[in-house]
Amino acid sequence: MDNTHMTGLLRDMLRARAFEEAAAQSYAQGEIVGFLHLYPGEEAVAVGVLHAAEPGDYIVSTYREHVHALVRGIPARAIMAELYGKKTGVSAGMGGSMHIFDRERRFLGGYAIVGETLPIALGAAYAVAYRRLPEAVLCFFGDGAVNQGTFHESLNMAALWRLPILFVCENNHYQIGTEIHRHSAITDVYKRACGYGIPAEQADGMDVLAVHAAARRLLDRVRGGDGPQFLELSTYRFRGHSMADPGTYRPQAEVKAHEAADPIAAAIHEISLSYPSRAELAASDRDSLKRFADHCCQGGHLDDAALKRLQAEVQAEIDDAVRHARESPAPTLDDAWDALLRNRRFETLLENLP
Amino acid sequence: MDNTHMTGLLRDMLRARAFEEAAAQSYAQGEIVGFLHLYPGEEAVAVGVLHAAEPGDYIVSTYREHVHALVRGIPARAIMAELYGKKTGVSAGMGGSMHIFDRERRFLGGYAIVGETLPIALGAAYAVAYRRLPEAVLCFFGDGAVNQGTFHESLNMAALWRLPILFVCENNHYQIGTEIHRHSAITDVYKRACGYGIPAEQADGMDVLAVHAAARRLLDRVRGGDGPQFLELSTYRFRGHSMADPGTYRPQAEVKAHEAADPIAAAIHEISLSYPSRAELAASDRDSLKRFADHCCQGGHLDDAALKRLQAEVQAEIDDAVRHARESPAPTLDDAWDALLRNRRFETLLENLP
Amino acid sequence: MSNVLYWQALNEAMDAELAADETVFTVGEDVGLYGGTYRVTEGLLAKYGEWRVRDTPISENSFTGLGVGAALLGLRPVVEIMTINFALLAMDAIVNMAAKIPFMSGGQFPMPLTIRMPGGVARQLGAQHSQRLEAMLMGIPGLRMVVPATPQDAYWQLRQAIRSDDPIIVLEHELLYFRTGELDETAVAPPLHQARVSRPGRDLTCITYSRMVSLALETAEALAAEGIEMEVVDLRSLAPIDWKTCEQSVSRTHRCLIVEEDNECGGVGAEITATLQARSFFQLDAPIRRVAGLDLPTPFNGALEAQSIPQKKDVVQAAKELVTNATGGVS
Amino acid sequence: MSNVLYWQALNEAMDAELAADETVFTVGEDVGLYGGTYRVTEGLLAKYGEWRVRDTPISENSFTGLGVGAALLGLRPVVEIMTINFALLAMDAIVNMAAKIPFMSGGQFPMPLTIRMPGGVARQLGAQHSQRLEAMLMGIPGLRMVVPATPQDAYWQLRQAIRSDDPIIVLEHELLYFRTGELDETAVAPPLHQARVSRPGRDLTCITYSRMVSLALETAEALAAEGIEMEVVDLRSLAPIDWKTCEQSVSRTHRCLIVEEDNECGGVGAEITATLQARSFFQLDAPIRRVAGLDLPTPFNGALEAQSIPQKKDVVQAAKELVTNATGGVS
Ligand SMILES: Cc1ncc(C[n+]2csc(CCOP(=O)(O)OP(=O)(O)O)c2C)c(N)n1
Ligand SMILES: Cc1ncc(C[n+]2csc(CCOP(=O)(O)OP(=O)(O)O)c2C)c(N)n1
Ligand SMILES: [Mg+2]
Ligand SMILES: [Mg+2]
Repeated sequence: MDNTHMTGLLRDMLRARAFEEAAAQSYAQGEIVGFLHLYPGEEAVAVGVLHAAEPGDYIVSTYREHVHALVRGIPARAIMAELYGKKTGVSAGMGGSMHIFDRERRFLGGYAIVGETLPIALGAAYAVAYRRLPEAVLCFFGDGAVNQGTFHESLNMAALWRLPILFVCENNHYQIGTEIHRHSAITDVYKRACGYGIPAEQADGMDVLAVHAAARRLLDRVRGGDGPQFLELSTYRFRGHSMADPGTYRPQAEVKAHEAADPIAAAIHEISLSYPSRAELAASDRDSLKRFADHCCQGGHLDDAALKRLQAEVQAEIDDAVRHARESPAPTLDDAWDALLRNRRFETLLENLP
Repeated sequence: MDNTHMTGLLRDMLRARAFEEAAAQSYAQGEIVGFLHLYPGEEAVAVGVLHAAEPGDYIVSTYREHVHALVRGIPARAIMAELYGKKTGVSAGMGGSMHIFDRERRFLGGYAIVGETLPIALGAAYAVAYRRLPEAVLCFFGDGAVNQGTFHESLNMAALWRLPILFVCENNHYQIGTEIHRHSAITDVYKRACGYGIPAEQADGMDVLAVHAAARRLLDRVRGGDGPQFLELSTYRFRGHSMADPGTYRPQAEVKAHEAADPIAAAIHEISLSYPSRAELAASDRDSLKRFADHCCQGGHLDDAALKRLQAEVQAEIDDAVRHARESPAPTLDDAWDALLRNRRFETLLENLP
Repeated sequence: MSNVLYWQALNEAMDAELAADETVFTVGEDVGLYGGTYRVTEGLLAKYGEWRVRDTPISENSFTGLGVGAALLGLRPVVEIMTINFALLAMDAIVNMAAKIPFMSGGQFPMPLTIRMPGGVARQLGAQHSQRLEAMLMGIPGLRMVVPATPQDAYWQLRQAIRSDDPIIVLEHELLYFRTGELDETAVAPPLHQARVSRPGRDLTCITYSRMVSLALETAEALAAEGIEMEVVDLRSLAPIDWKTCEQSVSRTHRCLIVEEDNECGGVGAEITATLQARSFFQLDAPIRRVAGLDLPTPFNGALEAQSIPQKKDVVQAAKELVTNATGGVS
Repeated sequence: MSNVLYWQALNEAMDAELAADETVFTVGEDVGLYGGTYRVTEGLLAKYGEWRVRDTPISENSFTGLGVGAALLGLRPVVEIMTINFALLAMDAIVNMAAKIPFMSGGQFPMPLTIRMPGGVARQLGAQHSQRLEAMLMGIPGLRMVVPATPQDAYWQLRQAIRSDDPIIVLEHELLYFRTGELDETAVAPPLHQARVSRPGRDLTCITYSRMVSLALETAEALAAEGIEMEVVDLRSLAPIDWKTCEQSVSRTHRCLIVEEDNECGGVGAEITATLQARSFFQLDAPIRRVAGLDLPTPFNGALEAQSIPQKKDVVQAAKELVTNATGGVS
């Protein structure tokens, strides 16, 4: 992997973290209202997967989708303005935090009803296959979503008709406060795919390179006409389920242990060539760290000054997005009616009778 | 297996066939109206499985449930009267062909929305486990039903909480006119159970002894506390999906081939000791026939005269049921309101204000 | 101009749209090889192939959602749900997805989705298969719904729905599929949601839709023999409703009767009554009257089933009471 | 007698019923370890164990169906659906199963099932999470539904619902959970479905329910300052509706205003208007007026969200217009 690519990944992980922390701050200040589901801890998943996608691919995401949107190329300004409910928001202030849509960038939306991303992806992939195009559909969902009926129904149809979908399970081991072994009879989510004959893999969702490699491999298969593929990424969210959730159902030790494996810290390590010490390696019982350390040894992608510059650039971008969101005008009720009725265009519903 | 048991199985298979043929005739005469889903061809499934159940077990069935009800011990009269919509029907004429319920015999109903039997069984089994009783819940569903979201959701919960359910898939390879390879990505239905860690087996649904043995074995496990078990029974319906369906989507050759393996003809063969000829055996390419023939060689359960007697008895029972149904009074609108409101008993909904 | 069955008119409409526009396709249980439970898609698989006429597993929520997803990419899916009773499994796709996405996306995504399904009480199909759930969907902002009563309207309205960029439900009726009527493929269609005065009359207005239109027309004949002239308004659409046609009729007759097959409580008739009593309050000489189904799950027994929904005699009686103001005093 | 939050009253009711009857249990997402998203089941897992307070996967249709199946065996399940928006996934269990089984079985099976869920517009949760779908369920024969507006009613009605042998929906409201009110556990409860005159008044009747009750009461205060006395009827129940209390009020005031948070078309207010215009036609001096939400998916933006549902000023204006008959002429 070349420097540009490595720093591209790192930049997006930094942007993701900075964006979400800024949103959290705006929420604390009462400038953002409503449910706010943040992504810190899981950045390697979105960044790794979406860097493997092509511009022609379609993305379907959940209510925890700001980072997917950002990495997909939607300007931070437009996403942040949406969180603020402003007219300049990517969904014109009508959707909000959980409903980011961008037609131009083939971002088919954030869905707030758990399990909805699967049939949406199914339909998008049906349309792609219908037109015999070489595009893929990337479908994100959590570990909790795999118990919704739509998961089952959609995987069956996707496999039956060999549709071009990459199913990506963001397994952060929690469905709000319910840990995976208390919501799923089988906790290796990828094994669920066997009921449909869909090839499935597991990868370390805390390791952006592993995620990227796996996603690329599976996307190649999807594009090669091998039908749907399934990727389970094991990850962890550092914060509560949403800003309203203190997350007290999780043992402190568990949270700490995962923070130690922070994918962003890890990515910075790699690129800035600060090798983990022997003691650090020994203290860690996570394979990812060892894998990562090994990889670092061959590195040389970035130095300390460059990293600082990158961080500053990213922060400036996000600060600007917040300022923009704050200063943008609110939509009016006319805008709302327009959003509802725009697509009706010149259709005649009723005649004006004499 | 002793004589009583063998003739018990045979008697119920004969009753099942005679009941359904009588219902078909009443339908043709316009005495039964509505959807009528018949069971001929699949008798070995209901008879084999239900003979393995205890009176304390609960049964949940579909719209194709007359035979399950009959074998469970609901009098033919009460079932037939329900098909006729009469007050003497087991559901008082309110339910009809697709909604046979019998509280006393723990027959929890016939459900007409595909996939509903699974959550009903889940809840019944939850109640059994809740009370720590040694009872089992038998849940029937077709091959088409396994693609409904409830299948997935319910299997997961059943496995998660180790509930005492025997899932019985009546795989007749068709969802109305859609053959299984056109509706399911995986056509060995029992393999679906692996996504939940539920032990699963396949048995020949045209062979009543095989069905019975498998059901008994799995029910023992259920009662032994091993959690839910899954049984796929491969079978075939000789008629169309319902009386309204000519069944023209199936190749004639396919229908003929399956009729040759008629489980009732097979059962009669066995018991009446008419050994298949060498030529017959050679002509058959179905394992069931060979298995069955082997078994016959050791038999001696019934002779030809006894079989004739049995057939006559069964026919008399069914004729009587039809007569009874025909002559029974219809329910009134008061009966209908009573069915709706009976359970409200002495509850005060509204005060009669002054 | 020909005399066809209602299902044939729908079949012709499907055929015409599939032929005219490559982005149109249909999915549903047994729509392909079997040709549709009510024959609406008969012959189309052979003509257009499996990508355009797709048999599905029994997965209502997800194949309806498939329609939503495909519509996001610009296709024009026609989802057939075998009966409205099964639409209860697809409410998430219909209400949470199809109805909301165009709005939630700030108007970015059109939703050229058509959902076809029959509702209504047929002949002894039991409580789970005899539901009339149109009132559940009529009030969902973002959805539109039409309820054709004749082969001609079935043909026109299905074609118009497919061509619209909004999500539209075409609610058919199990007992209409095998009714005949005139079909003129060349006639110019009225606007999709416009009501029609199917029969003029000066004494009272009967507002109705779907299968009940023919019941109302029959009743009107019977009443005419007794000197009572009942005007029959066929709504043709439940979302939006053509209030103007209703109001104008009531302003001529001063009395209004609503006939609906659905059970009374919370039905379509409630909304019609509520809006018209406001708009036409000073035009009304008597309260608006609803003749509707009983608030009871549908009994299986045939005689009781019939008693649970409006019959001609019920409509006759209500109409007579209404014109003689027997319901409570003189205005 | 104590001053408690609405969620605390529900929590006490749950606790009381779990303690009183071993056949009562509750299931739902995060009802156990987490204690319920709105704290209603807080502390109950520790007290009653996991078989009686069961965390579920995200499988709304099947865990609601689980409640139905368990009720068939005589247990008294209390199913919590996290919000009514997700009940769209469980409509099959609610409408096709729970509402129909007692009837379809000829009355053999009681259905002692309670389904608890909050509805309503909260604070900027977006279109998918701001639905008010009570009108979808109010008309389903076989279902009952209550809509407590106060902690006291929440306590009483939940306990009564659990003890009933019919399937009952207890519709809560996201913005009521953290409202306070008096709770007297020893007071005798009125019948479950009886409406209440929350404030007497001679000039007009305001019929409302759930969160809109407090809006109506506030408005009544404001109007009183201007000499208009508005009577407020809290329906407390949507199925069945206590028509008598409504009629009696209207017969005193001759004017009727309905305030509902739901969007207008096909809402609960339609049924109330339709029934009352028939029952009270000759008592009414003006058409019944509805103040309701806009027929629009809920916008995310906070100001627009507020504009999409009734505000005090809307009710004040409608009430004034109604008493001065500004809506179309003099009676
Ligand atoms: C159908 C449905 N049920 C319940 C909810 C409430 N809810 C929101 S997020 C969530 C947990 C989802 O967990 P998971 O799929 O693992 O995603 P994560 O939040 O962990 O990213 C729940 C239960 C919902 N939005 N939709
Ligand atoms: C949810 C739902 N969708 C569709 C139907 C219509 N329908 C009735 S039976 C049936 C086929 C079911 O096939 P299967 O489960 O294999 O059972 P079989 O009839 O073969 O015994 C269908 C599609 C239904 N009753 N419910
Ligand atoms: Mg999760
Ligand atoms: Mg089948």
